[in-house]
Parts: sequence; C-alpha cells; structure tokens
Amino acid sequence: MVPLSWYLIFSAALFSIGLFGALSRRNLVAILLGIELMLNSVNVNLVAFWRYGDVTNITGQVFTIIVFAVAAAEVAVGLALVISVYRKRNTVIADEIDMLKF
Amino acid sequence: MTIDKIIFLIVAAGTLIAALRVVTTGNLIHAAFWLIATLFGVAVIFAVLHASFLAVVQVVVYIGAIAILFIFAVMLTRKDMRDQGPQLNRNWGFGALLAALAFVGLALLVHGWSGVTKTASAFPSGFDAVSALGNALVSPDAYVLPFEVASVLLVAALVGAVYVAYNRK
Amino acid sequence: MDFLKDPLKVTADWLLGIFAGWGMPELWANVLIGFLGIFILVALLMALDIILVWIERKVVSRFQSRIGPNRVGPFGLIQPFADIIKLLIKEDTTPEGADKTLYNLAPILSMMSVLILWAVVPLAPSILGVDLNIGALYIIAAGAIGALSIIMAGWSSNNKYSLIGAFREVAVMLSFEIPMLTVMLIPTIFTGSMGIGAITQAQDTWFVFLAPLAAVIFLIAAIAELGRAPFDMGEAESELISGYNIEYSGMKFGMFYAGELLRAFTFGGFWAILFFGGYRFFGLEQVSAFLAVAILFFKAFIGYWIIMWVKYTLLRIRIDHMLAFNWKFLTPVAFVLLMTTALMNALLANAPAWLYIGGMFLSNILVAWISLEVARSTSRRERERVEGAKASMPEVAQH
Amino acid sequence: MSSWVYVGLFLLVGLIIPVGAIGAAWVLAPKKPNPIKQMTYECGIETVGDSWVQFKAQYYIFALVFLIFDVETVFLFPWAVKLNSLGMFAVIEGIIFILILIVGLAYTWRKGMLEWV
Repeated sequence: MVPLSWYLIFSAALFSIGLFGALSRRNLVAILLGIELMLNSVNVNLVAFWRYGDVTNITGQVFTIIVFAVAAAEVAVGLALVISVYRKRNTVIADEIDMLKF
Repeated sequence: MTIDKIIFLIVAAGTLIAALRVVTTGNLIHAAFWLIATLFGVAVIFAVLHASFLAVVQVVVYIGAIAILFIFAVMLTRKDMRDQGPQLNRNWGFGALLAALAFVGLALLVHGWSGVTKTASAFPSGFDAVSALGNALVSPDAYVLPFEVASVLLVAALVGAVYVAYNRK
Repeated sequence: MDFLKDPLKVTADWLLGIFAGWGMPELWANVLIGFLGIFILVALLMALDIILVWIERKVVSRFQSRIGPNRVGPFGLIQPFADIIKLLIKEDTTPEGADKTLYNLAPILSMMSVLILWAVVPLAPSILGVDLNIGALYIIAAGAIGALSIIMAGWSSNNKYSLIGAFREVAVMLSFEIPMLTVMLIPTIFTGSMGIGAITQAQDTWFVFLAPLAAVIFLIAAIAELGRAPFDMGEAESELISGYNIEYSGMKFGMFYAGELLRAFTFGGFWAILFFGGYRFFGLEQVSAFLAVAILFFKAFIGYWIIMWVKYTLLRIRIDHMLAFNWKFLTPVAFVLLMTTALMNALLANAPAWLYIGGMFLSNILVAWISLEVARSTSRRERERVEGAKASMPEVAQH
Repeated sequence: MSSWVYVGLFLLVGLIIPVGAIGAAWVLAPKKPNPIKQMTYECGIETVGDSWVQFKAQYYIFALVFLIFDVETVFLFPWAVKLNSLGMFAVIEGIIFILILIVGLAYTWRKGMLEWV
C-alpha cells in the first residue's frame, strides 16, 4: 500500500513546479499553464485524503468536481482575456502589458 | 517494495518530469502537450486511488476540453511558428527560490504531521462512489447549494469569456 | 457445453491451471491471461478492420452504381491484403520542418483511441469487458484522445491545409460532443448506472422504444464525431485536399484510415449497445457467448451500414451551417429532451410498464415534433426576411 | 486488483499494435529522402511562408462554449445515476441547473456570438 505521505509529497512537488511556472514565465498562456498545475496538485490532495480518510464521506470528491468547474471557468476567462489583450496590443508577454488601461 | 508502490513511483516520476517540461520548455505548443502528459499522469494517480469517476472526468474535462482550449489559444496568439526571446522573466531566480521554499515547507509540514501514517481503509461492500456523489450533490443537507452555484459560475464564465473574446467589428 | 456458454471463463480457468502448474503467483497469472485475452481481441479487431476496408469499398461502389474491387481474388476479397502490403512497403516521407516526435505520435494515438474503446464493450453476458461503472464517460474520454491526435497531426505536419483541417475537425468534434454527452445521460437515467454492461442488461425493452429521439441525436452526433460526411469538414478534399492527414504516407496514413473505419464500426456498436440492447435478442444471448457476440456484431454492422449510407448519400455541409445546426438546434433539443425524460421518469416512476414505455415514447415524439415545428417556422421567417430584402432591392443589384 | 489494471493493459496493447505496424513498415519500406519529396504538399505549388496562418477567434468561442457544457455534464452524470431513487426534488434541482446553463447559451446566441462570420 502506498503511504499517504507519498501522495502529499507528490502534490507538493507538482504545486511548487506550478508556482515556479506561474511566477517565472513571460508568456501569459504559460502562466495559466502553471496555474493549471497548481489546481491539479490540489485535486490530488483532495482525492488522496478522501481515499485515506473515511471513504463513505464523499466530500473530497465533491470538492474535486467543484475545482474542475473553477478551473474550467478560470481557463475560459483567462484565455479570453489573453486573446483580447493580444488583439489590442499584439503581444502576450506579461512584462510588456504594463499600461493600466487600454 | 510492492507492485503498487512501483507503479506509483513510475507514474509520479513521469508526471513530475512532464510538469517540469511544462514550465521550462520554450515552445508553447510543446508546453501544452507536456501539460496533457501531466494531466494524464494525474488521471492515472486518481485511478490508482480508486477514484474512477474523477480519473475519467480528468481526461474528459482537462485533456478533452481545457488542454484543447490552451492549444487553440496558443495558436491564436502567435506571430509565427518559432518563439523568440527568453521564456523566463527577469525575476525567475526569485520565482525558483519561492517555489523551492514552498516545496521544502510543505515537505516539512507533511513530515512533521502525525496523520501521514494513515492507511487506506477497504471499501464498504456495495459502495459506489458515483452514486454517493449523486446523493451528495442533490440532497438538501449536503452539497445542493454548491451544485447550483457551480452552474451559475459556469454561466458567468461563459458569458464573460465569450463577451471578452468576441471580436466586435 | 460449458465452453459454448462461457468460453472466456473456461479458457481462463484452463490457462490458470497451466500457469499455476508452472508455479506462477495467481495475481501474475491473472494479469498475463488478461493481457493475452486483450491482445487476441485487439488482433481480431485489426483483422476486422481489414475486412471493413473491403466492405466499405464494396458498399460505396454499390451506392455509386459501380462494382468496386473485383480483380484480386473472388469479389476482390484479397484486395485489402494487397493494400496492406502496399502500405507496408511504401516509402514513408516526413515533411520538412515537421515536429518529428508529435508527427510520429499522432497516428499511434489515433489508432489507440479507437482500440481502447473496446475495453468497455460488453460482448456477451459473461464477457462484460472491463466493467467500469463509468463506461459512458469513458467513451467520451477516448474520443478526447482522438481529438488530441488530430490536432497533433495537424500542427506537427507544418502544412497550412493540415492545420486548418485539424482546427475545423476538432471544432466540429468538440461541438457535437455536447449533444452526445447529453443523450448518453438518458440511458443512464433509465439504468441508474453509467456502466455499459449494466446499460445492456437493463434493456428488457430496448431503449430506442423509450427514447427514439435520443437514439437519432446520438447517431447524428456520432457521425459528426467520426468526421464522416456530411460532417467531414476537416478533410474536405475539394478545399483542404485531405485535411489533417495530408502529409502522412505509408503505414502512418494507414493508421489514420484504419482508425477511421474501425471507429465508425465501433460507434455503430455503441449505438446498438446504448439503444438497441447490445448483445440481447429475445434470450438468444443466454444460449452461447458466441451467439451473443454474433448478435452484437450484427447490430453493430447495421449501425455501421447506416453510417455509410448517410456518408455516401448526403452532401457536405458548410462549417458555419454545421456549427449552427449543433448549437442552435441539436444541443437545445438534447437538453429539452433530457429535462423531459427526467421529469417523465419521476412522474411515471410507479406507473405500470406499458404506461411508462408509452409515456416515454410519446414524450419523445412530442419533443421531436415541437422542435421540428419551431425550426421550420423560424427558418421560414428567416427565408421570408431574406427574400423580402432581396425583392426590395433595386433591379440593378440583382444579377 | 481493480479493473483499471485491465484498462492499463488495453492502453499497452493499443500502443503495441500501431507501433508494431508502423515499425514493420519502417523496416520494410525504402528510405530515399530528397528535398523535393519532403516539401510540404500544396497541390504542386511551392509553399509560401511557413504554415502559420491567423485563425479566427471564433474557433476559440466554440471551444469555450464546449468547455462550459462539458463541465456541466460532468455534474449531471452523478445526478442521472441517482435520479431513480431521489424523487421529484432532485429532478427539479437538475432542471434548474440545466435551465441556468441554457440561459447562458441563449445569451451568447442572442448576442450573435454563435455566428461563424
């Protein structure tokens, strides 16, 4: 049986990688990719705790589904903003989008 | 070392390598495909954890929809096929440090916590996660409000995103 | 007699005995037997795929008043094998500037996305495949991998036609997935389970009698999902030559081609399983597992034949019409049907069987009739508006 | 052992067979590449520029609407599984859920964002 701590370490590593991506990438789409990784690591944690806790208590899985919905909404709006910014400014580099309004 | 530990280690290592490639590779299309590999690895982890429904939903929603959306967005926002310039910003060292700190902190937290020795309990006979989910999502004393709010959230996202992305000429 | 009734278990037990004799742990023996069984099933599917090439060519030639393959062997039966040899020894060119890894991965993924569909297919009462309780979603998940392979092929070929074809194809596939998912909920409601095996076993009356409209919507969405005419926008040969697979040659193209045919057959099979009782046919399936498999394949062939019939009869639809048809007609109708079915299911929960079936059937017909009426009146109004605008235009503009 | 082992085996076999077929072709087929052969195919005309073409944002809009409804059906599947034993209350909830999403679809339709041109 795989110990619970392995899943937690795995998801911590995934979260850190995502955090690095979100903080360090220049491209807006790449930043969103990093955020996706972070959301996934949260899901791994939720499901692992569901499995290793009381399995009849389905809360972990319900929250995972809610996270799916949140991730979908985040990606939809985030990428729409990126496309809109690209159309107006012709760039998707985060550093170059430094005006407060357009 | 039992067989499920070996499977877990292989899958976890592959997933993490793919995740690293997501954040380091220069070509954004490749990054999107590496993201798909990562998501698939997470789906396998869900399957190992006996969360069948979530494993399949992970593939349907993340790989089938979100990743495709990413690929579309990358293709819509590129001037040409090659990427120019550095992919990391000036402060990437700071970002790396923060990520490493986050990992070390979380690992220490896991290490110091007494609950990690928990073992997974067997499933009660006749337990079906999908019908338990169905019960939880619609029974009034459980998650009916999040269920309905989720649909409002999705509609808000739909309307907002379409409004923002739509090209008004 | 046991062997005829349940060949899989008998063979598995026999093999298990042999492997146990070799001192193999039971777990490994089971995994090995599973692997062997799956390998044989997939190999048979590939053989079926070869025959499908011949069937497809024969059928299309009949639709077009031709004879079709008739030179190699009796009725041209050896033709597909000759084709395979040709594919094997044909030079495989990789276009300049292609993304090698993704370019080579795409045909493999395309074929794999079809083959893994058969994991959940219940072949007989005793051979339920992998009886996952999430079978319906599994079909969509495999379809997602198929869409992925298309976009991979289109992008990595470094060709404008490929990329445009892949984008169109994926847009259509994604769009039509929504009505498909929605009507898949309807057998799920009747059965109380998402497992494909459970759905088959619950069909004492075929679900097509309970939900005829759902069956029709599923078929339309499946044809679009397959990227076949009239929805073959992705490989419209008159404008995109061949779409996403244009740069592929030899066996890699063969994988796309074989994958398309097998997927069409497989979706014919899923149509039969979800709405026409799968392997069930008046209790005949209990006699022998072989008979059950034959019944399922017969039904799947009928589904496949209908898909071919549609393909070779109808013209290609323009992409804007196709997407408008999906989002403005098929999806709303599917949602209305889902709500009606849920409501009727709750209202008729305690009704006798004949009332339940009749009520379901009539409610489906009613939804279909109303939606067609609404569509007809809307399009008439639209046409009158356009024609009225034309009529009021000055003479000069009309030529 | 869970049934996922068999799905894993299916994935493995599904990978082996096409790889084997393509591998066999790779062994048997001649390999004589030349620049003309490897040119991207454009009906015999030489390719102008690279394969990058600007796409319509409309593709993104359809993918987006798809994503939202995809997630929605994920919520509906557990609901549909339990529908028979939950009674009228659950049915009404599900219908409200669907209706809210149909409002979103109707909005995008009304605003003309589902048009291709």
